[in-house]
Amino acid sequence: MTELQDRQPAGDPVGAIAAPLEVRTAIYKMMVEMRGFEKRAYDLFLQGLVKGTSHLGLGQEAVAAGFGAAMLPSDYTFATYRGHNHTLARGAPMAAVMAELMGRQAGLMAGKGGSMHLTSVEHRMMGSYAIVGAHLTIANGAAWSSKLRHAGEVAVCFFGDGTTNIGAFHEALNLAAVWKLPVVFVCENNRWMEYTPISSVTAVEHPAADRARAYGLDPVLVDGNDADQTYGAARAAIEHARSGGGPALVEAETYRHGGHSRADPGKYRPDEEVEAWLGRDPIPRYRTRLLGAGVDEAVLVRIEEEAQAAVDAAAREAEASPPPDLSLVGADLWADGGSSWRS
Amino acid sequence: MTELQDRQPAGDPVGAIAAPLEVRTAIYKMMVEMRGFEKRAYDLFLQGLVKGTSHLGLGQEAVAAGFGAAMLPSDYTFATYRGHNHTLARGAPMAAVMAELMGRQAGLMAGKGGSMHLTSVEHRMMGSYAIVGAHLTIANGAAWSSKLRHAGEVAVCFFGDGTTNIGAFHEALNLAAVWKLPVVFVCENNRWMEYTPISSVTAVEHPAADRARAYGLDPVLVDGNDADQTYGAARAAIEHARSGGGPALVEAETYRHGGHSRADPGKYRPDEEVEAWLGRDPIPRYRTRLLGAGVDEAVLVRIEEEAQAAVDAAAREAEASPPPDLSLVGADLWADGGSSWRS
Amino acid sequence: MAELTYRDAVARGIAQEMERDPSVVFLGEDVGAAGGVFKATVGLLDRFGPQRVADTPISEQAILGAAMGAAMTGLRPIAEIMFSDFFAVCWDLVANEIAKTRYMTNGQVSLPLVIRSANGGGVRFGAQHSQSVENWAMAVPGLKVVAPSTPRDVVGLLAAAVRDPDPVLFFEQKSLYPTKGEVPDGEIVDTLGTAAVRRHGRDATIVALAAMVPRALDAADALSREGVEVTVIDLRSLVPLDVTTVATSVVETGHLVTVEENPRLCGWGAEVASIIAEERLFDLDGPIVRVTTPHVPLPAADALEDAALPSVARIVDGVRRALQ
Amino acid sequence: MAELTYRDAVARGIAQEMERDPSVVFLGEDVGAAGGVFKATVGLLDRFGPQRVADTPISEQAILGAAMGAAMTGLRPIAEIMFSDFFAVCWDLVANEIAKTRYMTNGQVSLPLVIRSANGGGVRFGAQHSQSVENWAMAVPGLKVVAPSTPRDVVGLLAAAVRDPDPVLFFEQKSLYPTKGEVPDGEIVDTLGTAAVRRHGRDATIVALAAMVPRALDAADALSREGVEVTVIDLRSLVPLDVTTVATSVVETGHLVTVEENPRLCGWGAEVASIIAEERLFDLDGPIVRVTTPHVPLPAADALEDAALPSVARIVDGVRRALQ
Ligand SMILES: Cc1ncc(C[n+]2csc(CCOP(=O)(O)OP(=O)(O)O)c2C)c(N)n1
Ligand SMILES: Cc1ncc(C[n+]2csc(CCOP(=O)(O)OP(=O)(O)O)c2C)c(N)n1
Ligand SMILES: [Mg+2]
Ligand SMILES: [Mg+2]
Repeated sequence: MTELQDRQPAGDPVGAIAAPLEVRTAIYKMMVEMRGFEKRAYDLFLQGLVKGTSHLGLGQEAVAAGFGAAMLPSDYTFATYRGHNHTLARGAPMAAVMAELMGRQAGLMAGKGGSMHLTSVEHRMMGSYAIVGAHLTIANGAAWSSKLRHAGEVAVCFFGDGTTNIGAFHEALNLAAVWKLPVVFVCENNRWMEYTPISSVTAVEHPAADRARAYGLDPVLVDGNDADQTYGAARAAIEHARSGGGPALVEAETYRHGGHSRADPGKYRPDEEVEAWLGRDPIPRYRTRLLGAGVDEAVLVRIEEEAQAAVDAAAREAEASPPPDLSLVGADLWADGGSSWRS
Repeated sequence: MTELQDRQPAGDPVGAIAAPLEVRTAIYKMMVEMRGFEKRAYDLFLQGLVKGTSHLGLGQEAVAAGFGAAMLPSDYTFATYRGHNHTLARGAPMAAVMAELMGRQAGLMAGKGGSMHLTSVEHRMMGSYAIVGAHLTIANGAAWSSKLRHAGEVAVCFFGDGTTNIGAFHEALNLAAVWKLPVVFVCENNRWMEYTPISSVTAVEHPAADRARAYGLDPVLVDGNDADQTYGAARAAIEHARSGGGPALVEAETYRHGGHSRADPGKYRPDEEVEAWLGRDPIPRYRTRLLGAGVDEAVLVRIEEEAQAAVDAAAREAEASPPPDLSLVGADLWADGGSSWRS
Repeated sequence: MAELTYRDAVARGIAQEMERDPSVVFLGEDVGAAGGVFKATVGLLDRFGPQRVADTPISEQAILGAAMGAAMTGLRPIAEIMFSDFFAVCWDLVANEIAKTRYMTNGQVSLPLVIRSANGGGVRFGAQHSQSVENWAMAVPGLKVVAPSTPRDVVGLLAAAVRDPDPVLFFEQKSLYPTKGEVPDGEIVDTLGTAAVRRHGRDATIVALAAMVPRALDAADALSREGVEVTVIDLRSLVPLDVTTVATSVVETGHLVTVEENPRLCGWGAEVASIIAEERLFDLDGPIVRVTTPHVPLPAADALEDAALPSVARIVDGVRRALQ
Repeated sequence: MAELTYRDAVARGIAQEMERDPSVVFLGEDVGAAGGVFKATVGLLDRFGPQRVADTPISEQAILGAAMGAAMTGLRPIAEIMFSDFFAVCWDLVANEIAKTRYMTNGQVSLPLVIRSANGGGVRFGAQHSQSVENWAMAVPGLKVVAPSTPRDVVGLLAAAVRDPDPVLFFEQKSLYPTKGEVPDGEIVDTLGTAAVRRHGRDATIVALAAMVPRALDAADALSREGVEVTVIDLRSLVPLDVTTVATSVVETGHLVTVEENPRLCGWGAEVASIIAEERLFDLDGPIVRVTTPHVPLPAADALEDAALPSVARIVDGVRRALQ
């Protein structure tokens, strides 16, 4: 921890690009909503209403929010199974996301995908991917398409530290660099793969940043629990990509407050490590910072209350939705709406 | 070329470990045999006697020979489809290798594998692999086994520049480093994948060396057309691995004289490039060097004559062998010698 | 004799073999310190130490490459691929390297290794964590393919797989992990390629695998209440395939129904059906019916997943169609 | 009407579609400047430029990821996987991502893309460059699977594949590249999921695919000399599967023989056999016979490879067994 604390900037830190105050309150709002949403999702799991698996990003909100605030509406998001926050960050409706976790008809994908595959093309949330690595290569494809269409869209792709050790990571980074694609790769280094510390299975200390040079890229390492830093890094990387400078690889150091997935209490982690990171929770930290920057506490309280109300409403709406129509089992394998494989 | 010539050491170069003269003549002998063997293989292809595909290492002999000379008999070789030279370097009989190329019963694998899969477990030539990347991970396995068995064996794994862009490369290098495996990865950078220049598809200039740091390894770049340098690098890397220092990644810059595979005239390469590299042919270069070092020319001439005679004999022997017994189609899928899948 | 979960049977089987043979090693993601994401390998690290029980990075190709290279050079590795869906990221090692190497080298290379993986649906994990891919493996020459349905078979078939001189893909059905069964004390070693007749009846033959076995038995109960008595065969192994047991039963009953969790096309049931249609056509008194997951990915929502997987009702219905 | 090789038909088909639709792009290893390792894409780079014809590194996952991401966002990519054996290094993209995404997203994501690949044996390339893996693709829900046997079908089915709104795996049989056939002038667009009856006879039905079609026709000639007249159906597409054409013929002939280049277990012939054994059992007058490559990898030596692949003699023999 000392090492991290050392690197933690004193006072009011800046990323490459300093954020105006209205952006910073918007980021705070996003983080508070994410936190409220995921805490509720966890409660609903305990009540047996969220089925299957789910992977919370509690503690990692500053990454999704900082990048979300820096993206244009036309930019693309690609996320992992730990993608609730990234989905909300693009504006997907909370109720639909909650209903998807609960396997209801009102779900974002009517229950067909589940928590691990949240997708809302309407919001340019191009999917959550549950097999480690693949989506880095897919994000390249969206960036390639943007480039060929001269569309100016940037693809932003989130993944974990553990993902840096799989082959697809390597192939994606190299191709992105060679083709100078407008794609930003964001490694959320939360120090653990599932139950194994990343340091025990990785040849370098910083799984993403220490490998940037292998793709001709500059290493970028930020405090992922500091939304100003993530926002600043996001702005810089996205603008670099949008202006034809090619890909960027950002490593954001962060921590998940809970276990890997819903059933995991995360007990394998040393108490001191957990405690130290809880002390660096991005949300209270940002709250203090905003107060220090002159934001009226009433504004923040209102954000917090509204977020809570929104979560309550979303949960109610999701719970009110029926299970999906069973005809969906055979629907939408093909573009014709069906799944027939024969004459 | 200037760049390479600049890097080419003046006078008698040394690798990390200087080779005694008997080793150097042995290396010369290996190279001359390899060259004679592959030229004959090409003639036999033109005569329609070598079927299927084959990939010659003409021009790249200094890598196979330098490493071959530095390995202990108990060390393991893993090679690619371009593996004739590496197979011969371990002492596999020329006639059996030639017969394998011709699809004969006397072939190293009785014709079941073909040119791309040369294997002689007896000589610790653990296989030639035709799908790019996989064998780097397999070499790790042999090294892991050596480590667990405290056997002191080192696995040496050869591959091309193009291979550095596939996922398996990345996974293999990382695991080897994390587990500190006694494995030496040797990238033969011949500047081309099949018909595409490696520089056009790779994010860094030196596809292997510039990525060593991504695995916590030191970059090693040698002139792969200089057998003293490859031998020296091999000795250093293998001893490092054998003594528990973990893996090494060596990039040897070299060039194939011909096309990618037997039917390819290699015409896509700029004439000047080909000519410049033909001028750096490792065999005449080494011959001159040995003469300069005081080796009697008669010794070298004798090596050359014996090699030619050995090639002639091998070709005759191979040609005399009948096609494989057709019962082999159903043989040796399983350890019981058969291929039955049912009761 | 003790009652054991299918989950605990995995650790027991591995431990039995590691205890017996020091060349058996075990590797995979989160398998050691964490005891596996399904908690099926708890205690092995403590018992056998980090040399023989190795946690790996998320590098499935590197895992299987390590297993293969180690098997070539004197060890007998057991590798875990956490979910069988992830075979897709390392299929080159499985299908192109491990399966083919003995054959290509004219028998020079032996690969005594086992790859365990959690297979199948029923736990609402969605399309990328629920596939039944035993038919992918069956389609590749050079792989033995095993899928136990009971804790006892987990131990016995795992031991047989470890002792087998050829590569074995060992599919554990993840919805079966919490199920319990009697497991005899002491060493258990079974025989690959032998099906088990779980119930005997003269009216029709149901052939099932893994999680479909208990469902087929439930269907048999239901049918029995209607006066239809079926034989239920638990294949246990797809390669080698116990054609004899299936064919013998079909000759007796004249009717065949296969129950597959894999999606329809090119499932193992198609292979079984085609064998019987070639070798026992004139013993059939009715159509061969295949009950499968429809040819779609598995949806995540519980209601949808239940509707997609072969249910007891669909099996009963399949038998009725076969008997018509 | 011009005589064209199967090889040249590939470039013609791609060019036809790239000319028509500017959103069609093409990528793969050595496909541009070199015109492909099989010289099947010569001239496309010159004609359409490096933006639309892209040479890639040896990174099959990155190739298919690029194709998928581009297809999600407005392009219609054609990706080449040089040899179909290499699907094993990118099977995750094919089977887990491309195949499942429309379904998982409840129809939100469209993936109009084509993956072309050189499939099959007969050219002495050995076990890792000769596989017929169309059955791997058929087993995965969400993929359309096409395998033409003639130059005309290459153009027409490739065009249909490019225009199809769903992902299509397009298997070119590498031993057919040098074969020639008449191809009409002008635009050709065929229909996926339609089999072609290549010869008509009343005694038995042979169903074949790709390189097995000309062999089946040779076998039909040989049988005809013995007085046995067979129908030869070229499936052309495995998904969608033209069951109607096959079933109609079987009702007429009463005998079915499938001829598959893939190794035996879980080949497409098993699926076809199982469908007929379920739906047309009582129309069969003899066993369903499958002629396949035995369940082994393909050996490299010419003599061995020829002995392994289904030969005209083995097809003739298969028909005789079906008729017994
Ligand atoms: C190819 C593959 N291997 C293994 C898994 C199982 N798995 C799911 S998440 C995970 C850990 C991922 O770690 P990281 O990339 O750090 O992301 P985090 O979960 O910490 O956000 C693993 C091993 C998987 N989904 N895909
Ligand atoms: C996974 C995979 N992709 C593509 C190929 C086809 N292929 C065979 S050799 C080769 C070029 C390899 O280049 P490099 O690694 O530089 O080795 P070299 O042939 O130059 O020795 C390619 C693309 C393959 N065998 N495997
Ligand atoms: Mg992590
Ligand atoms: Mg090369």
